[in-house]
Amino acid sequence: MQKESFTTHSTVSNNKVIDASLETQIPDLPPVALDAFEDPLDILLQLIRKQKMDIFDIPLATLTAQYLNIIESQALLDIDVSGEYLVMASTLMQLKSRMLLPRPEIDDEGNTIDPREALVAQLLAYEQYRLIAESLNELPRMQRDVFKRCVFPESEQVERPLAEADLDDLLAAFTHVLKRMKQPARHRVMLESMSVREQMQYVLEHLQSGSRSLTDILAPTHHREAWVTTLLALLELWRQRIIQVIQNAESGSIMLLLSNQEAEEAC
Amino acid sequence: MLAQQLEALILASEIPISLEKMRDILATDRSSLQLCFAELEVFYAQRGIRLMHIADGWQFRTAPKYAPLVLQLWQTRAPKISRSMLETLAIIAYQQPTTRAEIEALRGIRVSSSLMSGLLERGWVKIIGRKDVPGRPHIYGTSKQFLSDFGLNALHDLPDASQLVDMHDIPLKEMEKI
Amino acid sequence: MLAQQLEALILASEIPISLEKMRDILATDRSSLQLCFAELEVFYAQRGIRLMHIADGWQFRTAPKYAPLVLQLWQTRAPKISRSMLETLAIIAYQQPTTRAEIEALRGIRVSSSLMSGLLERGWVKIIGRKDVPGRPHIYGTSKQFLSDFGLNALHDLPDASQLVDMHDIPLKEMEKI
Repeated sequence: MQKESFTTHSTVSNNKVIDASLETQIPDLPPVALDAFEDPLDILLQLIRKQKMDIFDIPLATLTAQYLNIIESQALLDIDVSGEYLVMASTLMQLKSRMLLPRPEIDDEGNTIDPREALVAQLLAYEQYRLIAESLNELPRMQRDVFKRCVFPESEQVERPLAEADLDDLLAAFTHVLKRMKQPARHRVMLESMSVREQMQYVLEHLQSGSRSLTDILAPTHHREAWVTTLLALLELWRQRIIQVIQNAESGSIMLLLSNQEAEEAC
Repeated sequence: MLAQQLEALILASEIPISLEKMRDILATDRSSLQLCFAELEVFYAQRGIRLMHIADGWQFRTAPKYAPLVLQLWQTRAPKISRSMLETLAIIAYQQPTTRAEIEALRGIRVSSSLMSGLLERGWVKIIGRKDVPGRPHIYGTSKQFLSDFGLNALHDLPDASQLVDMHDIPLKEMEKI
Repeated sequence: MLAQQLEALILASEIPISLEKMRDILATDRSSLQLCFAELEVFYAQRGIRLMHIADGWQFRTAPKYAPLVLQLWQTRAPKISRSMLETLAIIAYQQPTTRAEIEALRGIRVSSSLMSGLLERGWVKIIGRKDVPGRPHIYGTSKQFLSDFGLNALHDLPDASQLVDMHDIPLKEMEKI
C-alpha cells in the first residue's frame, strides 16, 4: 500500500489545479481508462474491480486517495459536472474518518455499523444496472439493427386514408367549434393573456372526475385565443401521454380522459 | 443470400428502390440482380405480400385480393400521424423558414425523409426554396392548407411563441422540483 | 389462405398488429391464428425480412445481419445512445414505477433534465403519474414504444435480472447524504 503523502483536504479545495507532481506520489495508480464523463460511481467501481479489491471490505484510505488523484488529473472545468465528483470525494473522506473512530458506531440493537455499508450497496446496485444497460444495448434495436417498413403503399385497390384521423378530427372539431360560434374571422384583439400551462391545469381538473368530450372542454371559452391555447394544452397533454384522446366512430364525438384512469380501469 | 439482401433493402427503403441503387450498394452486376428479382417475384407470387415493380423501382405491397381486409384494418383504426411528425410540424410552423438540419438540431434526432414527405403529402408543409449553403438543402415552411386545417387566419395567429417556450419548459420545471 | 391474409395485414399496419385485432378482422379463433403465426415465423426465418413478435403484436422487420446494408440506403450512421441514457433507461425499465429521486439514488449523481426529456422525446419513457409525497414528483415507466424499439414482446422478456438488488434494500436515506 502506498503512503499518502498529500492531505486530502487541500486536494479538494484545489481541485481545478492540475498538479502533475501528485501523480508521481501514487506510483501504483491502476490503469483506469476514463471517458470524458465517467460517473463517480464508475470510477470507484473500476478502481475496485481492476485491483480486485474486496467490495465488502473496501480499503477506504487507498480508494479515496486514488479517486482524488483521478479527478485531479481529469481537471474537470465544468462546475456542474465536477460538483458531482467533489460530493463523492467528500463522502469518501467522511466515511474514511468514521472508520477511524476509536469506538465503532452501534445501532439500536447493539450491532456494529460499518460506515461503508450504504456505499457498498449502492455500488453493487449500480454495477448491476451497468450490466443491464449493456444487455439492453445488445438487443436488436429499431433503426440500428432492424428496420421496418416506413412507407405504406398497398395494392391499387386500397386507398389508405390520408392522415391520422384523431388529430385531423381534433383540429376539424376545433375549427367546427370556431365556425359554430361564428367568431369574426379577423378578430385579433387579445388582451387576456392565457398560458398553455394554465389551460393544461384547467383540462386536467376537468378530467379528474372522468372522461369529458372535446366539445365540453372547449365550450366555456369564448374567444379564439382561448381555443387555440386550450387546443395547444390538449396537444401538449396528449404528447406527454397524460391524457388520451379517443374517438370511437368516424365523425363521432371525441373523448378525452386521463391516461392513468384508463390504466386503473384496465387493471 | 443476394435474395435476402434485396428483401431487407426493399422493406426498409422509403422509396421504390431501383436496380441501379441496389447495384451500387451490393456491388453486384445487373444480370444477377435481374435474375434474383425474377426469382423473388415468383417466390412472393402466391403470398399475401407481393414484390412489385413500380416507378422504376421495387417495393413490397399487399396482394390486391386482400384489399378489402386492409380496408377493414383502416376502418377500425385510422392510420396515425406519428408524434415525431407532429413535433416536426410544430417546429416548422414556429421556426420557418427552416431546414431539415435545423429541425434535427432542435429535435436532437434524425428526421427521416419519409417523415418530411409525409408532411409534404399531407399538404401542411411545403418547400419554399433552397438554402445557399453547401448541399443546397431545402427550406421548409407551412402551407395555406396548414393554416386552414388548424383554423388559423395567418401565421401570426399562432399562439405567442413565448407561450410555446412556456409549454416546453413545463416538463423541465416540473422535473426540477423532484 | 389464412397465412396470406395475415401477411397482408401485417405488412399494411404501421404498428405491430395484435392477435386480437387479427381475430376481429378475420373472424378466426385464437389457436388457428397462433398455429399460423408459428408457421409464418418459420417460413421467414431464413429470409431477409423476418416476422417478429413485438410489443404484443406482429411486424415484418429486416433481419439484424443486414443492418449495415440498410444503413447504406440513407448514408447515415445508426443513432447512438449514451451510456448514461441506457443506464437510466435500464433503471426505469426494471424499477418502474419509479421517480427521478430513486434513479438518482441508484446512479449516484443528479439526472439531468435533458437526459429525462431525451428519453421522453424518444418515446421510450412516459410519465405515468405523480407520487403522493411533497413536491409531487413525476412517476416514470417504460412505454410500448420502448418494447417495440428494443424488439421485446413484454417487460418480462427483458434480459434476466433475477439477482437484481431490490431498490428498497438499499439504505436510501444514507444515499441521499452522498
